[in-house]
Amino acid sequence: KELGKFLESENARMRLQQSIHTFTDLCWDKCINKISNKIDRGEETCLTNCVERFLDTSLFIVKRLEETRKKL
Amino acid sequence: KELGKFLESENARMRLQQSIHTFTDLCWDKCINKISNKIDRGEETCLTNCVERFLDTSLFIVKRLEETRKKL
Amino acid sequence: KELGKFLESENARMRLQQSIHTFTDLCWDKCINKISNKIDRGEETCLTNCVERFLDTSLFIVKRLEETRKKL
Amino acid sequence: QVRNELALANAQELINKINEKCFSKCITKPGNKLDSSEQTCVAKCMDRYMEAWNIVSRAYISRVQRESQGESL
Amino acid sequence: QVRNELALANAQELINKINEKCFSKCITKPGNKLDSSEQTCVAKCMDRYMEAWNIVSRAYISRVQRESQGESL
Amino acid sequence: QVRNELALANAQELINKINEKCFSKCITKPGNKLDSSEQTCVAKCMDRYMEAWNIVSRAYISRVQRESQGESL
Repeated sequence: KELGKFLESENARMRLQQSIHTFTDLCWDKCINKISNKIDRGEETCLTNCVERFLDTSLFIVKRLEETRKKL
Repeated sequence: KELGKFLESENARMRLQQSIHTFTDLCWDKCINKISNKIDRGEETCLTNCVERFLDTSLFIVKRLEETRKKL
Repeated sequence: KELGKFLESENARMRLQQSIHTFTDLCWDKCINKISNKIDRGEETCLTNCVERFLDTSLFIVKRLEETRKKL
Repeated sequence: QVRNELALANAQELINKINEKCFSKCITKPGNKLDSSEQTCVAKCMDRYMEAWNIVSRAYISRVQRESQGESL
Repeated sequence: QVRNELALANAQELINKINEKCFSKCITKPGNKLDSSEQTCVAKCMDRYMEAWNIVSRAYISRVQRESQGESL
Repeated sequence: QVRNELALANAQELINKINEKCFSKCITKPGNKLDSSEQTCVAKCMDRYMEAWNIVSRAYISRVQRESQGESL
């Protein structure tokens, strides 16, 4: 039982890390054009907003799908 | 045995659905440029032809590979 | 034991083939622009260099990561 | 139960694809919030993607049926 | 048998890649049928992809061999 | 041991992504060797990618925490 709990939390950790890889890949392409000596303020804001807006889009889609299903 | 048959048909159904996701992804990029209020006739024809031509290409490649192998 | 060895070598063979597919995909996009009647000298050199430089990049990254870790 | 899991996986995959395609089409410069024009765009894009998914399904299933009839002739 | 399955998986993956790359290069505007100029393009593209696959294989295997000799020196 | 394998898989995935992104950004025309300007570019690109990875991690984890607090209110 303890082992099951441990494995489950490791599983959650793995999914979290996989999401971070996916978002970094996506937001890197959207926000980073030129490789400079440091990520500047504009790029940093873009990266943070990119993650937030992607998750907003995700929630928006799921919510809208559920509303459509209720209307049926 | 009944279970085996059931699982096999579910497996086929899953592969079918996976193909539909793959084709929608591919043909969306090829046929849909602007998001409008409805998919128009031109876009619909493009989507249908895209699926058909992709499968034609697939068959063409396999057939040609087999002919090459026979010549060896 | 013999089976274990056999399966392991098959596994290595599979990873090798998978890498070849990945590199062909990547280097095709980088080196082949127009479909002509044969791959010309320039394209062939580009493909070979593409594989070599990709592996160099890989080694460079791993080496640099290790150096960074030692400094910590 | 297997069928339910399958339907769920299918819906999940559809949501993921819509998310990916519509985020890339509608949110070109991610700002402080999902503004109303972006929301309208995502809503329309989502409807179009599901329409496209239906058209593709019909085309593919009808092709599979034609091919399997051809085989049995 | 394991080896046969491996060869099959390898051939399948090659066919998938050719399909993807050559469809995108040769069928820019999908029409009512795969016309003869598209077929010619797919045939050439397919030969070129397999040539490229051979060049990449040689380059990669020769590198792996050089690296493993370097290690044993 | 499970945790070690997880950390290893995570590092491996990060290396793969850096390799893919920085090769495509820095080696536009692959030559006879990885020249010094390409090496400098890869080194900078690698540092930027890890910075971006950290920023994305912070943003995502803080969002997950905000959402789960919202749920428990």
